Amino acid sequence: MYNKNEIIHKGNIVQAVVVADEFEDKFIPITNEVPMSLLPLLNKPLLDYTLEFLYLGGVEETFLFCCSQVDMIKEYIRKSIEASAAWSLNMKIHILVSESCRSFGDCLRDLDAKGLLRGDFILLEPGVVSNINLRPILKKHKEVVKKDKGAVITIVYQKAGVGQIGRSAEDDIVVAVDHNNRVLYHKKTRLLEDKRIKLPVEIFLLSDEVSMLHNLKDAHIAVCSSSVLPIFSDNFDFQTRDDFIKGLLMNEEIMGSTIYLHLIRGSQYGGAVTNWQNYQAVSWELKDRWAYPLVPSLKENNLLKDNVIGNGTIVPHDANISRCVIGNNVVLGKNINLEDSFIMSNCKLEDNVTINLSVIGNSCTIRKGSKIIENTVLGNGVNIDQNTILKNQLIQATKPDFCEKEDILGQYAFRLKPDEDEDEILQKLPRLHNMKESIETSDDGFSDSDDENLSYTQSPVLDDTKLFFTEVIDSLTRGFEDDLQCDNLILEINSSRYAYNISVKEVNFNVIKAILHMYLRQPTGQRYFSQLLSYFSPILKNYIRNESAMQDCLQAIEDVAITNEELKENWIVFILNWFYNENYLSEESISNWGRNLDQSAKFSVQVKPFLKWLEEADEEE
Amino acid sequence: MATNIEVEHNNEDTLDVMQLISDIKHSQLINSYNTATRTVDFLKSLISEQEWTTAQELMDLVKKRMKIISTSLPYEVVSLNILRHSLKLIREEYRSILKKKKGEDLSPPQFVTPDYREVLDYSETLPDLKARLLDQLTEYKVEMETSCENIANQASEHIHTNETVLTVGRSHTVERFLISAAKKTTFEVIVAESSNILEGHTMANNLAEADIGTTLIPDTNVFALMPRVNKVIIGTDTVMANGGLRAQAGLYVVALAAQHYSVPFMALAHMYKFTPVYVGPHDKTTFDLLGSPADVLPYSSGPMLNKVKVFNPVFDYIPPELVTLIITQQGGNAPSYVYRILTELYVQEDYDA
Amino acid sequence: MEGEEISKYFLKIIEHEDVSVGIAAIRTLMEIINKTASTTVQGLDENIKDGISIMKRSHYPVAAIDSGCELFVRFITLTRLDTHFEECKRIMLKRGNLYLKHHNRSRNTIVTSASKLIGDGVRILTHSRSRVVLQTLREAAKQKRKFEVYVTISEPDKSGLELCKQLEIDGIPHVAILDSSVGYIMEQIDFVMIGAECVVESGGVVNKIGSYTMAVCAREMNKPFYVLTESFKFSRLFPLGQQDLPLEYKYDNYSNSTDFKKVHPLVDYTPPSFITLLFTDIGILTPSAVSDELIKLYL
Amino acid sequence: MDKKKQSKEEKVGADGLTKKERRALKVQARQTDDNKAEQKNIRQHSVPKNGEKSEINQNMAEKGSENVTENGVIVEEVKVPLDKPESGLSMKEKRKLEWEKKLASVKNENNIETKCDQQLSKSEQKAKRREIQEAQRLAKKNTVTKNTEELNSKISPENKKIDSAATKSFPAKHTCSKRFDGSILSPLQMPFRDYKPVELYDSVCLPNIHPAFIELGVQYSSKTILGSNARCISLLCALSRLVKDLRTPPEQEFSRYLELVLQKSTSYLQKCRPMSVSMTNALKLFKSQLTQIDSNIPDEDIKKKLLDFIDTFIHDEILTAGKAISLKVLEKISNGDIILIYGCSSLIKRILIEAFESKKQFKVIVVDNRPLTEGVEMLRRLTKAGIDCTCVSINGLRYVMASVTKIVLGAHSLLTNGYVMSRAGTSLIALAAKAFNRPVLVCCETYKFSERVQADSLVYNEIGDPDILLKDDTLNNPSPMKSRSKKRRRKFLNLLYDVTPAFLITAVVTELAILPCTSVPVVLRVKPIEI
Repeated sequence: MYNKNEIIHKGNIVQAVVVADEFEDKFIPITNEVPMSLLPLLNKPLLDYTLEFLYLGGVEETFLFCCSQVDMIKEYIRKSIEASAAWSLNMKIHILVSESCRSFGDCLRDLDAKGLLRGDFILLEPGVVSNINLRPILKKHKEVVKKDKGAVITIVYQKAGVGQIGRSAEDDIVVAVDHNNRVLYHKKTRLLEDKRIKLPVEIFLLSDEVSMLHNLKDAHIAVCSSSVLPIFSDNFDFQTRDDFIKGLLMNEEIMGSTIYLHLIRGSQYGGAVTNWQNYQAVSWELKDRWAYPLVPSLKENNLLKDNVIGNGTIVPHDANISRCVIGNNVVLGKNINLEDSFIMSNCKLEDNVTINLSVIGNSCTIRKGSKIIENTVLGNGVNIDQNTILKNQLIQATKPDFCEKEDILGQYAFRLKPDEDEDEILQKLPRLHNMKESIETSDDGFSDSDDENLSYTQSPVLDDTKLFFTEVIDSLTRGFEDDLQCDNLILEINSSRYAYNISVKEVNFNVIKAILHMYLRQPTGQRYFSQLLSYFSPILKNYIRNESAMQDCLQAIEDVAITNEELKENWIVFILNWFYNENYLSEESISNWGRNLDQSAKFSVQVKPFLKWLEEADEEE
Repeated sequence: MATNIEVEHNNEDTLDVMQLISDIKHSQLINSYNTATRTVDFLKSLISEQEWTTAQELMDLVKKRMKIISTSLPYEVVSLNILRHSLKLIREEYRSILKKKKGEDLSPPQFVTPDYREVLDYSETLPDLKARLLDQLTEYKVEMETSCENIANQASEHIHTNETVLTVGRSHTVERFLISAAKKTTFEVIVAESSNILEGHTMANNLAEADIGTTLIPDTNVFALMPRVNKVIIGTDTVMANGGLRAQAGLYVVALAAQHYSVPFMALAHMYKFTPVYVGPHDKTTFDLLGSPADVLPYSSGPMLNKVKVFNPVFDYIPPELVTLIITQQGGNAPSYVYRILTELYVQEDYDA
Repeated sequence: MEGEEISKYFLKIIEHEDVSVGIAAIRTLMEIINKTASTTVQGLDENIKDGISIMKRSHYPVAAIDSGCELFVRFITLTRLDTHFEECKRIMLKRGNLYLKHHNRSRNTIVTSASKLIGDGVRILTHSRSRVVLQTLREAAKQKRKFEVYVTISEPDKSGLELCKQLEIDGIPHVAILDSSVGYIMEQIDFVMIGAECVVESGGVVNKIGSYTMAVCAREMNKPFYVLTESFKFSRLFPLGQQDLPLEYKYDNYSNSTDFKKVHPLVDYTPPSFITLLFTDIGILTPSAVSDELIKLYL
Repeated sequence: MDKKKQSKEEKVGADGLTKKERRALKVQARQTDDNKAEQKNIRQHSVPKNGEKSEINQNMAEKGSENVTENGVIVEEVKVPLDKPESGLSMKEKRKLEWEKKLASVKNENNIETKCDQQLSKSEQKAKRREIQEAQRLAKKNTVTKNTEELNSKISPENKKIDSAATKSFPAKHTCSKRFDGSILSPLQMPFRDYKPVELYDSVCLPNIHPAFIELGVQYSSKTILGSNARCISLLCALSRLVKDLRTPPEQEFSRYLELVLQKSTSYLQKCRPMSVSMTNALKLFKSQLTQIDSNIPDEDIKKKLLDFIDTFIHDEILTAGKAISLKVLEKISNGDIILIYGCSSLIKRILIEAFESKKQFKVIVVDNRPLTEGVEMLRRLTKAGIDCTCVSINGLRYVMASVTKIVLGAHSLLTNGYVMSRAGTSLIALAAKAFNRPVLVCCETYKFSERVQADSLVYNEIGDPDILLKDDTLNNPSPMKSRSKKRRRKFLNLLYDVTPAFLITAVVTELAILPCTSVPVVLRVKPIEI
């Protein structure tokens, strides 16, 4: 048909490179058993969508680059070719393997070494689901190259409103382009300290028209000239595509290569599964047919319901399921309660199971009355005993290398304790959207997906201290996450303090409170907390100077302890103890605080032993 | 090391149809005519290359492929119809050959003699069947090529000077129809831009290029302008056995408006669009193919997308009572006559094949 | 074979087996042919004619008997064979059996094609009691479809209630409604599905009184109106209106009553324009297709 | 949105169509209550808006070379009111604002550079809306007239800028109206008023038209204010402003003079965009009121009379009427209903939201309409209120109609022969509803009833800007219709209204009663528009 002819007179064939692995373990523990590219998306492997898209997009040759669990991928490809899946007919597929690669960049370097690509090619990051017609973009790229010899890459973006689930906080981005869409400035706003960007003047001097784009969503698709690979090989510090872009923009004159932007329009859709959040988003968008004609193999009437139920799964009448995707042949017991969750194939849920905002891997078994909530992820084949309650945890079936006693939940259930450096990532891991919430919250287009933002976009005008408090919390969290110098934080806090003209006492009070709150937001164990405190110690030092300050501090603790039940007895004691040991708090301050504590308060009972211990300590001396 | 997976598609025999399917899928944007020609080619290759000795075997081969197509492309009609037609061709050829051989008449039986149905088991091996079928198909293809002309040539019978014709969206047949009419008479065309806006604009543009006075209107204006319209002429996706149409979404209301002002509502259709399927509007599965919501609500609409369900149906069902005329290469017919045409095109028992 | 016997035999079949009147009549005719005393073809014809008239006098819808027999006779005597009588009779019986065999199957073909209509959650309105409709409903129920049936009681003989009984047995949700409430119910239903006593050349149908009313309502509300009927019910009648229907169709043993104003008619005529589709064993037909088939049959 | 503003909005009640226009409405609303400070701050928002419009126009006229700097200017302008009281605004909010303003201005450039007309991009609209909210919040705080004064001074030059810009952009605008120089009328003889946005700019410099009206004119012709209720209210607000500021010249009678001015102003508005029935009716009443007042009482009293006449009109005829109607419809909405609505009508929105708040369980299907895509705005508002919505284009009607239980439509006006004049496409909805025999309710305040009689949609109608048809941000590729060649044979037509025959409509809901369309004349007799 005419596509064919086009190819013929276009001479060279259209090639694409798919990197099948993301290297950040965003999908553990499930990705410990299956490669990320075989993650089931609406009961069909992710890779299948990607290939189908490439095929419909007009690609004739695809290089599939995998680094882990290669055999499974190979097996899968072989199978689907045997079943002569649509894409397998007109599109050649080569699987490139190299276990050595540790990053996106490595893959490309490796690719460069192999030298398989001739001319321009399409570069996909893992997990792309789209229905874009690639040919026009390729054509455009070629034309651009004709005009601008330096042009090496055209990145594809789609317009998307802020707060849309399809657009995760991750690719929140600001781009500046000139009148022929050449990228002049490119920054992910998520990484910014306070929501302020500094634009280099050059970009305005550079060209007469500059337009800034913010409402963008990364399609994770790019059209590259052949010169991209060499650049990667020359710069070993380029690990991701963003590094690449940043690098090119920063020392453009050195490399002399330029980046261009392509906005897809109309009914074209570019999505990518990069973390659980977009996993969820993409699932729903697929179901709602944004990627038409790339649609899940579902019966039409499924569209009307807000769940996707796989074949061979029977939903009992008393089951209460909302906004879930359930795989094939899942066995559901009596009055089950599922919300915003993903249950993959061949699972078995017994009676009275509650699952909420979580992902359950293939063929798991969950026994009676268990509760699995808040971003718990179960690997394949996990086996959960009766009445267990899991909250924000990663469980896998096989025993991890290092594993403490309390992490063993059963024969086929081990809590996954990520080692320290990963800890960071896990804390930042975007969560599944609670659709129900987002339905109730009347957002005026401002509420972002992540919850902190929600809290202050909804709240009406707060009084200054409150504002100041949120202010502080933000600064601290941000500081902690991208660990900044504490001195800077102190500066910031002070600045906002003056902005709200807050008294010293209040400042002390709020700072301590803020720190405690930060801990409360992610109650993930003593280790995290002490880590938190030790990190902030300079700040503490700065604020808890004198007797009165100590009183403020104690007030804060008291306040928090009263308002928050989560703060279990051992914690309050732990806190006091810690403050005492690090001698931010003197004995007498604590003790006379303890004295004029109203004994009725719940926690006062808890602190009693500690106070006693202090008294004794005195007497001994 | 690049490991190329060199697997043989194990189901070799049905590979050809897979190819056909993927082509149809791949080229959604191309009109039904291409699909038709492509199918005929496919059929030819099937007859000439596949292994078969008796007509029965051949028919089984075809039927098998029809099954595959109808399962993997539930909304595809054209290729299925052509295959269905081919079944009839095979039967006829077989009969006529036998007739020559034995000289006895095996005319298609009447329904009152039900059990004489399928007296022929098509099991005899007839050497010259293949050749004759191929001829038949080439003939058929030629006819198909000319059919577009034939339809276009009837234009002058239907459009008169200074009339105003309303059409919706883009249909190649309609386009050629109007342009050929413009050769003889002068008239005005109103183009409603239709659900697929771009197509509507292209249509309007092409007509204007062909020097026909063209006015582009949004779909919402159809009712307002209908009293000034003399005829509604549209293309259709399928002609149902009861004379109803499965056509581009939005045509239903247009048809209603036309009926309200009793403006003739004409559909242009090639023979291969006649489908022996009877489904009422309450039959969900055949009609409710949904397209991308982007045509209704842009993706950039922001957070409200999280809550709103958007439906963008591709097809409308137009009941026969709203259709005045169905124009094929063989001339105009009333919807009530469709079943006759069907009996000419296909054999009863292949209807639900 | 005597008149008494005949009617007895006829009634026996109807009362003891669940077959439509038409089939019963045809079988009776077969019996007659079988047991005929006469030795000439003409004689046999005589017997058959008598037989038909006898059956017509029974209290069963004449229309059905008429059309059934007519076709049957037409069929078995397709080509007069001028061999001697016994031979001829044998062939007739053979064809007769063929015919019966086919028409016993015919209902199934209708059922399979019609049951496709009944999707999940549809509401169906039907009138009086028709075996084909009942079987179609059963079929759909067997395929685990969830649907609901509204049945008119259909005076005078309350045949609707019988249907309800059978639906009860099959556990198909159903509601019996007054004949007069058709207009009221029409708003809620998805389509109408009725049987027919005979299908006339215009493509319209003659059926239990009340069908016409139903059709008119359906048209007003743009609801599809489907008729399920076997092909042996096609008859060469072209009624121009209700008045034009043959009296014997309309009135039970009409001959002994004189003033018809007072008597309630048993059947009415539904013109083709009100019918969406006819589901028959020879395929799904638009009303206009019917006359076409009839032409094929008689000319 | 905080309580305070909510109530404000309620006070305005029927806020019209697009977001931009809602802003405009708020503006007007403020103007009604004579809080000086607030008046000022309104001017402030209207400024950046017009300001940036001027930008775009200028840009059409000249090269986009100096946008960047210009934007800089604008952003400054916008910031002025916000930075004023240090105490009032929190650091954070300010930061946020600045950020958004940056974006806004940036977007702005983008718009200019991609030549897309006044259509503001989502994010910018958000930014702007936010801005206003902030500004108003703050306005509540600073009752200090001093700084408002100086703000005022800041603004005056800005106003000049608009005018100059407006006049400058004259040529740019002109091209669009060229497209159909009446040629469309030839084949289908249709006596349409031609669509000429041009005139508006000529008249900007007219001396004796009150700025409120000029502003209004711009907002009308740019469809910033859309929907008959909204247009009517905004007109009345402008009127009240006019009445307030009017100074009778010596030896001139106030009412006479006012009439004179009114004459000019209205004719100007008429030029910007043909008046809606609601507006004309309102004006009629106002004028008759004017004549009734005896001219001997001092001007102040007359003013007072007129002002509270306007207020009562808004209150009784529009807001209370709306209330009454929504109550009536509420009875008709039963649990489990699926209600289909079309486009965006302030009244319908109000009805649905009130029904929702009174705990009725129902779903809403919004039918969107190209090219105005008001449906999108309606969706935004309903979803925000938490109502379960579905959206289809008018082409998808058949697909949903089967499941719909009721159709509720707004109206532009009700004609004496019982026909309903409403947004183009309404009649198609009614038609489909008839085919599926679903009940159709048309909601319309009696002040929109019209003396006119009209049997088809063509004898009297209004042509919208044909260029919106080419607005191709929803298309995969730019429309071929943009190409230059064969212009002669290619025309566009975009009627704004159509007339729905009475028999397609089950009932009309008015504040008086639910009645069949045919009894419109009765209502007119009971309650004549002219007094």
